[in-house]
Amino acid sequence: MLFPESLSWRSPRLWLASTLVLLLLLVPLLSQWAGSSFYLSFATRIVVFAIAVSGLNLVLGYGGLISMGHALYVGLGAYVVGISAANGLTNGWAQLAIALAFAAAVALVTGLVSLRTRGIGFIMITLAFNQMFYFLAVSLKQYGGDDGLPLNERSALAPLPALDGKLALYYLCLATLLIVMLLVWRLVHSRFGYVLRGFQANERRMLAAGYPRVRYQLSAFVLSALICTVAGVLQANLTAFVAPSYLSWRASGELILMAVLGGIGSVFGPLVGAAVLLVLEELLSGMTQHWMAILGPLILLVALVSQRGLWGAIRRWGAR
Amino acid sequence: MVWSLFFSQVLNGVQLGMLLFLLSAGLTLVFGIMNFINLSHGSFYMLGAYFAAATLARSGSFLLAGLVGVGGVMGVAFVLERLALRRLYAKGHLNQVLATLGLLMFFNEAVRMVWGSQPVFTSQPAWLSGSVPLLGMSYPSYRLMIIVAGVLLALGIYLLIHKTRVGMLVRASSTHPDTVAALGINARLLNTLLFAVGAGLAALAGWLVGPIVSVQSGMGDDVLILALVVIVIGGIGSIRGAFYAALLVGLVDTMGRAYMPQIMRQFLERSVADAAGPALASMLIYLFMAAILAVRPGGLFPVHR
Amino acid sequence: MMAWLEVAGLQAGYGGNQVLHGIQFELEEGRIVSLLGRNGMGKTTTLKCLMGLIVPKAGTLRLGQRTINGLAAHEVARLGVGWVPEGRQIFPTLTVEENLLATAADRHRAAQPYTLQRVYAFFPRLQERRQNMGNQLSGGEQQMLAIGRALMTNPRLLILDEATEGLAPLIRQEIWRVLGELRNAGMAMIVVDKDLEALMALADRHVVIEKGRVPWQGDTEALRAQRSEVERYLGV
Amino acid sequence: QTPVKIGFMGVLSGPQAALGQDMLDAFMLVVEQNGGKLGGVPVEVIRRDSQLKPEVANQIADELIEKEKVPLVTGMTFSNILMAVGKKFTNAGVVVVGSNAGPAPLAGAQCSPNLFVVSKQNDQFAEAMGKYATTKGYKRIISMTPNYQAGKDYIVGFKRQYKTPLLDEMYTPLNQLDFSAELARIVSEKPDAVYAFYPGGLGVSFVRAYQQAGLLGKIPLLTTSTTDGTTLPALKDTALGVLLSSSWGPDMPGAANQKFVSDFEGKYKRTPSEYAAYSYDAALLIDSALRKTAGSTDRAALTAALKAADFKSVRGNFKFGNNNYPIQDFYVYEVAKDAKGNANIKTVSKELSNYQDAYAKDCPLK
Amino acid sequence: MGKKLQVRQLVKRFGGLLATDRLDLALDEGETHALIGPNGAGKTTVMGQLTGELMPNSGRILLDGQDITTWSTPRRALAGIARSYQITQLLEGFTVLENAMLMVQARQGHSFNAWAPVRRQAVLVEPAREALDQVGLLPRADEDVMALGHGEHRQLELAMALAMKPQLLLLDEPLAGMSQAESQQMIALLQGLKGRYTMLLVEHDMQAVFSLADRVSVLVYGHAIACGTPAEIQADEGVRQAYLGGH
Ligand SMILES: Nc1ncnc2c1ncn2[C@@H]1O[C@H](COP(=O)(O)OP(=O)(O)OP(=O)(O)O)[C@@H](O)[C@H]1O
Ligand SMILES: Nc1ncnc2c1ncn2[C@@H]1O[C@H](COP(=O)(O)OP(=O)(O)OP(=O)(O)O)[C@@H](O)[C@H]1O
Ligand SMILES: [Mg+2]
Ligand SMILES: [Mg+2]
Repeated sequence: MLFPESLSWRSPRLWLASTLVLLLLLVPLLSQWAGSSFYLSFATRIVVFAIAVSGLNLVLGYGGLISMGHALYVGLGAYVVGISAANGLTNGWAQLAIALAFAAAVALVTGLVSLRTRGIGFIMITLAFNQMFYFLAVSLKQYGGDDGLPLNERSALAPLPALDGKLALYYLCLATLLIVMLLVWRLVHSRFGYVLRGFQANERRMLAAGYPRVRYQLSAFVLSALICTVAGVLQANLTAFVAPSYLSWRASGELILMAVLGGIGSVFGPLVGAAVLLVLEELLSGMTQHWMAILGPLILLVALVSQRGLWGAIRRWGAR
Repeated sequence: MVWSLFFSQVLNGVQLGMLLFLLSAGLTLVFGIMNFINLSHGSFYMLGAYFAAATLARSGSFLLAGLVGVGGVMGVAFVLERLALRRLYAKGHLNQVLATLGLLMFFNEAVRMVWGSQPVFTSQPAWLSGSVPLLGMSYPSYRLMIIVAGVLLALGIYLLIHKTRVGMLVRASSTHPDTVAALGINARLLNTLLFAVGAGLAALAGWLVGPIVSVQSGMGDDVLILALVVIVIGGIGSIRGAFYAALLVGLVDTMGRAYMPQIMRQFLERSVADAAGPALASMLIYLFMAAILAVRPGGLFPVHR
Repeated sequence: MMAWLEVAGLQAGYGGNQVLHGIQFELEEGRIVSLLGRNGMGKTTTLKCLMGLIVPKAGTLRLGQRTINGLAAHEVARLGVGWVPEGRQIFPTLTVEENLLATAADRHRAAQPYTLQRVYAFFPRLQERRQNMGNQLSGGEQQMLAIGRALMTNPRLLILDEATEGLAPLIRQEIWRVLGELRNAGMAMIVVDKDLEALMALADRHVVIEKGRVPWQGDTEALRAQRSEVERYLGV
Repeated sequence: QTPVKIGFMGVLSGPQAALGQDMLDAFMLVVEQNGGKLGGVPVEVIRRDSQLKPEVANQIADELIEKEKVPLVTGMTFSNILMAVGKKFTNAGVVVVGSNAGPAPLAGAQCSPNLFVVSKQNDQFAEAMGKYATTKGYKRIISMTPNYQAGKDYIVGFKRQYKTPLLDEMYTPLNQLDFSAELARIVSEKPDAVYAFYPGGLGVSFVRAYQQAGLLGKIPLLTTSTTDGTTLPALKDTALGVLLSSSWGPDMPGAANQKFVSDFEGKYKRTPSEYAAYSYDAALLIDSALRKTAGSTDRAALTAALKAADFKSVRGNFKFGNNNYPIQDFYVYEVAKDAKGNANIKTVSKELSNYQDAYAKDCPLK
Repeated sequence: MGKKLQVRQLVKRFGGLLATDRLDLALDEGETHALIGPNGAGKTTVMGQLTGELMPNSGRILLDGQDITTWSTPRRALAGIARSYQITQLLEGFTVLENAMLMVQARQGHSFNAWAPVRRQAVLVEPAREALDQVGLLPRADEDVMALGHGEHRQLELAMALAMKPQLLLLDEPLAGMSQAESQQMIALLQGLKGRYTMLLVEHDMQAVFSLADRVSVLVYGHAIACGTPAEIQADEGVRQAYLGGH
């Protein structure tokens, strides 16, 4: 049983998962105790990435659709915030609405075209759309072009407290992440989720069973794009800055890296992946300038020994 | 006058196409035929260029540089495949992406540790540094050599894959490695060798292209994307497809860059055209790919599996 | 005298799940043995062990003078073992002709080696479709191709795992006839099939496999005599 | 005495790492020569790799401000990085001593008393080259730059001193492998000169393509930040004859510069680039300031001491303008063989003296 | 009694090969119709056209008198056409039960209880278990589908088609790969299904064909050369020569 719907109490994954969530809830305290708000912003960054990766995981892990274009939606969310702030619109709800509407439209169109292809074709066509928007962002000269666009004011999400406060921003991101994880969890164990995974397993059989492929996969694609867009909106508020590099292909690759490292097709995998990669990057780059020479082989090792990323390894260890 | 410019642009497009083919040939083999996503292809290209540059600096011989570059990289690939990568064939594409991404990071950094962050020196050999007269223009001989090398390589690989036993076996073991083994063929060794050959082709490209680009850490990353674009347009696993796709992309890209700004200035105000033209030129090959895939999801020459 | 092929005390499984609990049988050179049993009893698993596709947990596998436990599949094949796998396993990206040629070999200098012509003579249908890709063949055509492909390796021992699955009656008769010819030419075989009549006509020995064990084995005489007992194992 | 923490943020990985590495090496040269001290007080240099990603730089800025609590940062290599974090630092009261990028907004209306740029304002190299082209009387010039902000800025700068309309402006995609399409057009247009800006690895490919097309020596190639200390080792003789503008060259007179060049070459076995020179100057500047404040990092005292610029710049003539960007001289150089027979840059002419950037007047600072 | 399925002048070409040649076929409601013929005669190709996986070059297909020639595969499935595959098509990574459940679910539409966890939905689990029970796979319901042997895969293949509660059941060699014991069970099972479903059966096991089928059509090179009761077909000299051989 690869997708048990209820966790047994003896499962180490359950304990790990609850510890992880508890830890996240306590980050502000820990950060204060360590005497630096840096850890808080760092944790915020992890959480924001985890949201984006959760979104990607929906199509990647459950749908089997390797999208190399999800940074596009993160960037889109961020740019909507940046551009609207530059034009004096700082109402966060309005920004969110615009971002979601815009992202839904883009995802619908690009998804429809992309879903005509399979496998590597899909990877590349999503990459292509990603690149088009990247070059579009680079050519937005009035919004900083290649140099990026600093955010003069963060989004105002009344009645929530101002996001300039690190604590408020952190808990907003964390709440979003938890909601997203819950959503994904419910979704993959629902009928919709089963169908999505069914298409990954054997498309021909699913068609013959009566499931229209594009309808299901496109819904998942759009939904996952929207989750990434939300992550983008938060990202812009976190860094108070948007730049084309948010939607470069490397950013998309990084999302995939996090997803696979953490373990695709699991609700907690994205969080684990984002946290492990960012923490490793932080630790190693503080230790030596040649940190990539250490991180690279570590990643290789994970790929070699694990079947479904780090979280998957824990799962198997727990199943024994 | 106008026509000779046009013709030289066509030649430039062909040259870029052959350059792209050199870069993607190895990838088509490993990715298209072995069905192994190798993101460290760009690293082998980079290593080939570095090995060749280092040999050139010591010995001054361009050919020896190529020998060491290609041979050295094949050795590295051979060992890597034996020690690690072969375990990934059965693990699916995502694990392959993860592993080879890790390798890519490692090689980029390792190269920097050994040779430093600055680009390193390479040059074309003296006997290829002149120009040859060609239909009333003069064309750099080195670039002409690249065109010739690309065509020869295409022919060679095509024959290898489609006309030899080895090629059949390689294709067969990409789908049913166990059955191939049970019929008496050492499929593992075959895969190892093929992987090494793929890496060697990347190194060959690194050696040949080194003197016209900048040999530095990370030089393979963008090249990898270009190579992927080419083989996807051509149809994964099709050598013929990769060849035509490389030519097409080379021509589309070159012609776009050569004529798009002027054409756009006919319609648009100059400042707008100057802003939009290059942005569109950057997007052009991606637009091209998206358009082709939208119409022909399997690429130009789809290979049935 | 030692038998040519010996399987003794064979134990094997998949992951933690043991499937074989001690299989044993022997085969003389040029003779034919059939493996009988219901679905999922371990026939294919036995053959995969023999072929080196699965590493057995325990037991002896010997072919001629060589112990073949732990040999890789291609090494076993090179000793002269031909393989017609369950489910055909045709190479989809090769044409019919390439499927036949890719692994063709004559490692033991057969007196009358199999060539394209001879295989096409057995299966004219394959000749008609020779330029088609493997995955464009009908199920039965694929089965013919799998047999032809194994013959092209000119084996001394041919392993046929449900080689008549999905074949039309006429062709099936043809296959049994061909196998009879091969036997007369001195080829040893291990055959898995559900057609008991045909097997009795072809094979010298019969081995019943049930839940990974061998509750009964004997020659065709014995099988005739004890048919009802054997059929009980086969659940007929 | 607890050491003064200095944050060094530079691009230390990826294709542009050569620049960051030169800056870091030169900075550390000064620190090490002074026995781990600047201005007589021990310093701890916290080096961070911005990876040329603004969001990573942002993260590092958080870390330097909140965790490390540094009073001063330097480096910053590229404009987009400085733009992304400059404000963050200055708002948090951290003094910034930028040692390469000099973006226009921070020189003009958005200038800050806490932000110093030791190198130059981005447009100025181009202005020097524009001046040179005017002096030479070229009439037909084609420009070639990558299609991004800096590329466009360098054209604007060039035009500030070169008033003849350009024959054509060509913008190439950033990740371009091959320049033959553009060069073919240049061949057919036969301009008086070509003006180009291709930093880092792009410069290597571009100069090679220009040379291989047989244009070098036929049509003068005027460049900025294209053939410099980071690319010359890769280009060597291929680049002979290329013209470039800068405010520093290894052959500049003055004891300070000679000491810098020989020390750098001695320690790192390579010729320093202008990036190294600016970073070296930044270290000397910080050294002078900390000496003045006797190790205090009180912001008012520190910024006043920095603004005084009381140090011997390797560039000789150096002072800060009202916007905390330098006022200095600009030269045109040519790539030529030096005494040891290596390709190196050689001063051709001084084009602009005591030159201040065009944005200083928008800066409210005095 | 109405015609469940009608095929009129169906033609399908693969390049130069005429795989289906002006085929006419009619199945009565509740009829079990066998389609036999030599290997490569085009039986599987016909099935593919009935489910919509292959598009015919010309001709029509009618289900309950309604023209479905241009319908998509899912749409046909929802209209009641279910198929078992000659080369097994299973959902890897799922359990045996889940394989069957997904087949049940399609027919119920996704609006129904869209959010609730699937495994707790008796409306899905019960029919799936029932289908598994019919083929005798119930004891292995919770195993990963890849842990089953070849013969069991073939059984599951049928269970999945049954789980779709179809009106027209297309069975492509359901007995292939089954041992004698399983074959007999399967034949008994199909006997039990007779009359409840309209079935098109492709099979090379003549014993099964003649005991199950109401009528038999013989396909040779894509064209139906004979159609009749089992007895008529057995007696037909042309069929003997082309297909049956000396039985
Ligand atoms: N790849 C596998 N992984 C796990 N278990 C397997 C695998 N293949 C087979 N099994 C199990 O091993 C048992 C024996 O399988 P095997 O294929 O040897 O049977 P068989 O006698 O050949 O039957 P059949 O007539 O169905 O081919 C089966 O019960 C099956 O569940
Ligand atoms: N995609 C395809 N391209 C080309 N030819 C094909 C394709 N699919 C099937 N064929 C050919 O069409 C013919 C009919 O195939 P089909 O699978 O329908 O036969 P069948 O009657 O089911 O045979 P069997 O009893 O062996 O399963 C075969 O000769 C086959 O080679
Ligand atoms: Mg079997
Ligand atoms: Mg068939």
